[in-house]
Amino acid sequence: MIDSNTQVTSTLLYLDDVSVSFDGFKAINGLSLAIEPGEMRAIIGPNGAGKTTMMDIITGKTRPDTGDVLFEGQMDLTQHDETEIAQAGIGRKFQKPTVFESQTVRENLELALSGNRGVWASLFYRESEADAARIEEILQTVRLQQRANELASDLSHGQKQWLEIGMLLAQDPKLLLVDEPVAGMTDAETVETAKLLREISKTHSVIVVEHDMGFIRDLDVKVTVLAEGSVLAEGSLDHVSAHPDVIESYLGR
Amino acid sequence: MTVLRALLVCLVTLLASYSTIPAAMADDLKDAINALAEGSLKDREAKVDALLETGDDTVVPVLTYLAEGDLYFRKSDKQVFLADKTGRTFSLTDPISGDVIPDISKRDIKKVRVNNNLRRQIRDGLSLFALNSRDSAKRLAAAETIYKAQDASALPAIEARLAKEQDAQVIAFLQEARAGLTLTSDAPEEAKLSAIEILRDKGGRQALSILNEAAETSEGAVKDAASRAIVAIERMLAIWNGVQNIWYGLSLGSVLLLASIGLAITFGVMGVINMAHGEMVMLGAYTTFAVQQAVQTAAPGLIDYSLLFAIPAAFLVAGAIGFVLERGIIRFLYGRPLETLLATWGVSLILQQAVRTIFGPTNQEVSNPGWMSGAVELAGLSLTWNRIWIFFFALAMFGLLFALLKRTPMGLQMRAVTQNRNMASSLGVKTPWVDAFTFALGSGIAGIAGVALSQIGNVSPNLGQSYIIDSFMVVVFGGVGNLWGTLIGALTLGVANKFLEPFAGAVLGKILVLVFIILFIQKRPRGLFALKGRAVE
Amino acid sequence: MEQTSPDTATGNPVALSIDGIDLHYGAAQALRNISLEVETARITCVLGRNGVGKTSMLRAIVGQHPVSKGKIILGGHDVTKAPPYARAGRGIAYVPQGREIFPQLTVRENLEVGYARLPRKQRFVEEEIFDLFPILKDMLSRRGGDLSGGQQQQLAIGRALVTRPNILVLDEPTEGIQPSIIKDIGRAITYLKEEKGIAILLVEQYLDFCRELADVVHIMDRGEIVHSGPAEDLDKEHVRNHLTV
Amino acid sequence: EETIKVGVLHSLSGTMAISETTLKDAMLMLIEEQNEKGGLLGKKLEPVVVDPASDWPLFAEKARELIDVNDVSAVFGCWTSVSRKSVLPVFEELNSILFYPVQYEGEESQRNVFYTGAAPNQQAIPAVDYLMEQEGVERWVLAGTDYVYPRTTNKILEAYLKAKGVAAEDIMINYTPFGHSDWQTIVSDIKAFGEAGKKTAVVSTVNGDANVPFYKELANQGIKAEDIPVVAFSVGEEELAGLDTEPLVGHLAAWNYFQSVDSDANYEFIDAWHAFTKDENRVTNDPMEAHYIGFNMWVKAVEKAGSTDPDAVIDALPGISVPNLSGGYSAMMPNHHITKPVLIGEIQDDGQFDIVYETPGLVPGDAWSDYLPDSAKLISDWRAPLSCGNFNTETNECGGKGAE
Amino acid sequence: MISAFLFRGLAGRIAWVAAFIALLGILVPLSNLMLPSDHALYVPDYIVSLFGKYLTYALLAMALDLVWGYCGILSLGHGAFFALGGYAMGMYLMRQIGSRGVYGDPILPDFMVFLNWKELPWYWYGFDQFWFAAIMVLAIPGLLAFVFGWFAFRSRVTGVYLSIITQAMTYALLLAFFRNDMGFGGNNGLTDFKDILGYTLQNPATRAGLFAAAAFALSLALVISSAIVRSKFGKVLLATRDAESRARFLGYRVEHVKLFVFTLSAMMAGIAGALYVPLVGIINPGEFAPANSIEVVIWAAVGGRGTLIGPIIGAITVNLGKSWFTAQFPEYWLFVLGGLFVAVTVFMPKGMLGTLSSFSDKVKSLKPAPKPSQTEAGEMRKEGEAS
Ligand SMILES: Nc1ncnc2c1ncn2[C@@H]1O[C@H](COP(=O)(O)OP(=O)(O)OP(=O)(O)O)[C@@H](O)[C@H]1O
Ligand SMILES: Nc1ncnc2c1ncn2[C@@H]1O[C@H](COP(=O)(O)OP(=O)(O)OP(=O)(O)O)[C@@H](O)[C@H]1O
Ligand SMILES: [Mg+2]
Ligand SMILES: [Mg+2]
Repeated sequence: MIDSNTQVTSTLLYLDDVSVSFDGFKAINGLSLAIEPGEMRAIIGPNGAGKTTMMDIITGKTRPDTGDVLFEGQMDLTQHDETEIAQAGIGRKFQKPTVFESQTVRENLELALSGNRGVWASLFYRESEADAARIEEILQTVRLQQRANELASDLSHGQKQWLEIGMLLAQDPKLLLVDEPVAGMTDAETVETAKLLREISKTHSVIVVEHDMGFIRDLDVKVTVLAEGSVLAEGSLDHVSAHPDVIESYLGR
Repeated sequence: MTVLRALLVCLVTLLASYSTIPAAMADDLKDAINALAEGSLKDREAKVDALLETGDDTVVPVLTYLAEGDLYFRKSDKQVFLADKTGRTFSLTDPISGDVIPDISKRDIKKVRVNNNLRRQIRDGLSLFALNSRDSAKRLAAAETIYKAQDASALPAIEARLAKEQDAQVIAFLQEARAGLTLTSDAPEEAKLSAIEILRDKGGRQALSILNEAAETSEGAVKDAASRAIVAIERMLAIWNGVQNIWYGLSLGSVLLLASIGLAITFGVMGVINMAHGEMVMLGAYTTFAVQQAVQTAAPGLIDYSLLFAIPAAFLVAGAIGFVLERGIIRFLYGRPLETLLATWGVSLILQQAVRTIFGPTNQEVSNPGWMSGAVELAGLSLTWNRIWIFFFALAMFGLLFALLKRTPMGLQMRAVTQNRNMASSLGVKTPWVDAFTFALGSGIAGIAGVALSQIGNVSPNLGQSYIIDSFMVVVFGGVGNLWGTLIGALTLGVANKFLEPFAGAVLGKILVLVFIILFIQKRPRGLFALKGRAVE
Repeated sequence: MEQTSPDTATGNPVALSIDGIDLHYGAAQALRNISLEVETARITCVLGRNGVGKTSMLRAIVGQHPVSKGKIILGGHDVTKAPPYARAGRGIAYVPQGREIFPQLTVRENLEVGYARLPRKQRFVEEEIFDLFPILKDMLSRRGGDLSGGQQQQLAIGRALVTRPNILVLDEPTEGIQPSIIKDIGRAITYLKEEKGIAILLVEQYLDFCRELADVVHIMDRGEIVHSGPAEDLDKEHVRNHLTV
Repeated sequence: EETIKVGVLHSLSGTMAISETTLKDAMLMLIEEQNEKGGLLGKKLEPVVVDPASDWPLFAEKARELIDVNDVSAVFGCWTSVSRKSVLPVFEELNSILFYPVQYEGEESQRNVFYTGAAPNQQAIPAVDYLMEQEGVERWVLAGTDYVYPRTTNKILEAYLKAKGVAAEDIMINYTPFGHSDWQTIVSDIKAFGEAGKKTAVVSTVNGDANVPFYKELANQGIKAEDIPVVAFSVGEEELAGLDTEPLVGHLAAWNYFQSVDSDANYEFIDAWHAFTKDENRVTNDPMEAHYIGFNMWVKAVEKAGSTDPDAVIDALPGISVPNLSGGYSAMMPNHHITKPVLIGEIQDDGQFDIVYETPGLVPGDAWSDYLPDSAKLISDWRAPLSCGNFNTETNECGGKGAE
Repeated sequence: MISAFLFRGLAGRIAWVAAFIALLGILVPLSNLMLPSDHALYVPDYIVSLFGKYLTYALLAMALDLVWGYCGILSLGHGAFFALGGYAMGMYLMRQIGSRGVYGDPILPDFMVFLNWKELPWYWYGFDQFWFAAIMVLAIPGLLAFVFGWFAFRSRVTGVYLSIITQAMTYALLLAFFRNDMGFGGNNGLTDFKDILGYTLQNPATRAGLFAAAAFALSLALVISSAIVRSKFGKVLLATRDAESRARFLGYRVEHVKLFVFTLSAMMAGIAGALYVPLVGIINPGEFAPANSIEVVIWAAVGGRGTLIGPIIGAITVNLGKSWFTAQFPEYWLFVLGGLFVAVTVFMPKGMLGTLSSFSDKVKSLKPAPKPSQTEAGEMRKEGEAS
């Protein structure tokens, strides 16, 4: 294998000609994409373009039929399972908020908090002050301090979204995959979230999927437009929004 | 059976009224018949032989009654009669004169004892009588018996009959019977060689054993020919054996299918871990029993069709109980599927004990109707009627259910309700009604399965317990929520079981099937017909 | 359609009115004394931050959660205690938050579940629905659970329309939907209101969408309605304050 | 008023309820009759019924409860071997008395237990002799449920048949799991085995629930008693009640009692039974007779000892002789087994058996089989001074075969 | 570290229950052996062995709760681990009989002599030593659970599929142990034990000792289990139960988590079985019957799933009821027991314990006592919710 010190490329995540089909329907079709370390990338595209499926592939949930997915230039993600990929430093927020419903908000964050995931380590884990402080900080960020000790199942839809974002923060991964973070948030919150993500992207790589153009504008990063499983256009938001195909199939008139 | 006996009695009466038997002979016969009343079972064999040797048709009813255990003698004078039970008393028919004496109490008469040896002797002996019957079906049966008996003393009768027989089938049987006898006699070589040929074409185990004996005892050409014929027959037998095994497997599979098909609804579709499923099957079986009793008293003539009444009755009984169960208990448990296990387990205990209290703890008798008894011989196969019916019945039930679930609005609503009760309700589906109907349907179907299963097994309070584990196995193995899976799963497990059984034995075979299920689930963690994709998460 | 309620100021009959309802989750109170009226051929919009009780109110209206106090009148009938299917029978259709499609049913079957209360003659999917969401037509035999998030949302709306409602209750219908279709949905809602005279109750976070469509807006905060008025009110500072963090 | 309590330890629920419930009823009837006769030692008898629910450890618990808590003087109960094995230590520890009414595999003799059912030599061997001599059987299928009783019986029979000159290839042994319900393959194997030209018979030690499907399959595949007779050791009137016997006429069973036995004692017993159960159709069977004998023996022994003290009664029992239902007397022997006639019956279409053979005299039950090498040298005699259940006649020591 | 870990298990009411059980383990035997039989506090022999049995059942139910209540693995085969532990102990007890068996063979158990075995099979070696048997009591169920779980969890078999293959496992073992050829005594199993560690089993004192052992084992297992579910690992367990794949995306090795509790739970079940056998005096394949395993699930459900203490209460209540009903209403007890199960499900959705605590919560909330702090409220709610 390749020595871990020698990086093949500097690219953090590299999808190369990836395809996947479900019962003959090509959901991802020869998709190639490269994310640099410290980069934040926005991905937009019509419903069913394959954005979520792409995340499924990166996180090991779906195996592509063809193509490679390289992480940090050397780890072939298609050969690893979800756990290994998560441990390698890829975190994800799901489109439909998924949290541990029978545990409290704080416990959800505690579970997500980075650290040794082994059986023995978690058996003998004692919460350090740093960890407690970190959780407190995240609670603050996602504005759930008031509800820290309530069961996650009692949260409203939007609050669950926030909790999931919080968990992602707690996990502190190298690469964050964020699927529709502002769905169900008020405009004001959307602005906040954009700020938050920009802050995070200073130290992390981020891929954001959204349909909210205002939000994408606020992010102010390179945008990739997916359609029918492959890249339709790439560039600044203004650039892609002017693209006739993008207007036709996505933005509408 | 009863028809036959009525005929026999007529025959006796006819014979008596237009009797052409000389008086002296009649007396001899009378003595010979009355002699049956005395002596041990062993002595009786000689007496039966003597009767058979008379060649007189009068002995036919006597011996038939004897074989069936209906020949009695009067205690007072040791006179032998044909006895027919009429209610609590007997009516006696004099075998010679045909006079009928009604209303005789059991106390005054005693049965002429009979055992298997005598029965066999009578059957073989009477077959020679039947060989001259006018009914070709009877001749055919007789010829078959003669072939099986392989009794050298029958040879003259066979020859005699062959000389005048017209029916091709009967001729074939008789020739085969003769061939067997020729082979073991000291007939010339050509005769033996042609006999071997006949037997080889006949095939079957008995031919094989005759040929085996011939191959051992003879030499030269006959031995060679016999050995070759043996190889040929054995090859055929092996092939038929394989086919037979597949059939056994399918038939076992159809039983599994029947047992699990109701569960495929209550558990597969509704998600209720229904431990009382077996008891629904049991209720169906008991309904069959009750219907049979009712028909027996109300319309004995229809007894052969009581199963047809039992099917709707079982559906209604089990369905009604399922309905009550759903309305009374299960409906409080939606969203807590695991708890249904506890409640239905409790229900199953209650139902078992209820049936035990009402019907008693012992097995109840459910008899096979005529059209479900016996077997058909098809080339090298022997297919029993009850299994054939059950097989097609199971398929028919499956088909109906499949159509109901997939092709009707009700089926759609059933599936929608179990996937998202609240949302279905908000779309206007009357969820309580659909829930109750679905559970009642699953229970009713289980009840119908009980009708069929009562034909092959016990009808006891424990009946349900013996099917419940297999049912869950089948449904899960096939893939929960997939009817096709249940079908294919049941048949696969049936066939697998039957292929393992011959060389592993029944016990080890069953263990291997279980191990196979465990390993298979590793390969397909969601069953044979797994639902794939995002939809399952 | 029965319309026995008195007409309102705007002249349209009231299709739905809720009167002083409270709603509890266990011991926690989610709604406090909410009253609201939804008029025929009007779009009533409800806004509010996360967790203020918008969804809870809708669940109370469609009958998925019992109220602890107050009354719900639907087309002149008191349905406070009625089960959801009975309310659906009175012409209310619900597009829930989180889509709630039937994952194992195909798209076609998902739509057909909506036939439950329709007379036999009306049991077909109107072409308009496919015009609005062409993707549904392409995917009729795909399982609902396999659809993408946005496709599921479209299916949920389509399914509600199949029932031919006279009151349509939508909980954040634009969530996860691509911009072009959001525009289409907006147009469709206007069409339903204007051409079919359907009463529409819309919960939204997407302010622009709301402002464009709504006739009336209500703003909720902490389980209460804190402001009601015409859509133009949304431009007022103090109203917007309820929506910021 | 002081009573003498009698424990009834039979499963009333679970798999064994099918067989054991009847025995509970029979015991209640016997006790009631005894009370009508004035009770015992001037006291009334009081039955204490418990339900061990076909659960073997529960048998032990219930036995302890009967003896320890309810203070019963004797217990009548158990059906399966394992239930008996489960309660044995309890009876030994608490020194009480158990009457065990079912035919079993033998190889046991315990001071506190009285075996009123048949030992293998009182059932299996005479049955095989009958088939060999009367029906000229030369080929044998030994079919059984896979547990100790069939295994032992078949072991004994195999040794016995081989000693009689039957070749190994003429013996087919087949075991099936408990409650086996699909008999297609096995019945067709039997059929094939029987078509090889020699007269064939099936010796069935198939147990319990599995019998009904077995016989139904036999009937449907057309196996007639005239061709291949099946002789069973666990099928009695009770089991036949669940079957349509029309196609099964002529198949056999070996027991020590049949309901069709022609004796006054039997007629009386049957009448009493019908009156007690208020059901004309209830049948009687062999284990019921065993309880009948055992109960009367116990009554006599208590009267003889003048007390219900277990030690006294245990010592009084051997030698006691009471009428059995087939017109003779059965005696309790020092090895705690009893003497019985052996009857062979053919199934009739009315669900009864027609007795076709009866041993000339009474057969004493043999605790240790003569056909098993390690048991042949053991005898049992609980009388003083021997007082031993496994006395080795070679070493003249109590305690089995001892170290070799 | 270990002691700190165990200490955590002693929090809250668990500490009281564990202490109570341990105390019973001391007091009951003392009362049985020291007090005269007419003393008001005397515990009769019969009760000692009966409750000893219940305690082993309670341990089994609690072990099941650890995997079912906390990790969502509905094992319908836990009876198998119990029985295997029982067989390991049974084999030891069998070897202890020595030449006191009916045939007097010093090596071979009776049933082997009986079926003409000439030699002790290899897998019986070592069982004449208590330490070896004791290791096997843990090792055999543990190993089976480990191997079984290794494959099943790695293949991501979950839900009913897992339940059914555990059932298939115990069913297959049932059939296998029924076979006389297996060398475990077939249907009759292992019986006729004489003594354990030199103490005769027919002596009440020995049984009192066994009672104490069962009580201590249960109490210790309770503390260990409680420590586990209160650790962060316990939260991972719940996470696995509620959203297995989400836990994976957080980087948890879900299959290891499951494997660990499954194996641990199987070992506890094995210990329960090992204590059970000398108390009841027999082990036979019936213990492998699928219905037995289902019953264990029922005990846990009756008492309250996901509470550790609930299953203990459930196991004891149901079995006490069973013992009592079978003697009081031998003909109707199934109605009563069945009715009880139905009633518990319908009227006590959280099991007996859950209902008890929510009732006591209500009582508490009536009092104007100071409100419990946020954390405690959350804690309690969580426990209730988990069932
Ligand atoms: N298991 C599956 N079986 C069949 N089709 C599938 C499956 N999974 C995804 N698809 C299809 O693949 C396409 C891509 O879906 P995906 O969820 O990736 O879209 P998306 O870009 O995330 O859309 P949205 O913006 O609506 O979330 C969709 O058309 C969807 O219906
Ligand atoms: N099932 C539940 N159990 C307990 N509390 C709940 C439940 N559902 C919602 N809540 C609480 O009730 C309050 C109102 O929730 P609701 O879902 O109505 O909010 P919402 O206004 O729809 O928010 P969002 O914009 O996030 O969807 C919230 O504080 C939430 O935490
Ligand atoms: Mg998506
Ligand atoms: Mg909401």
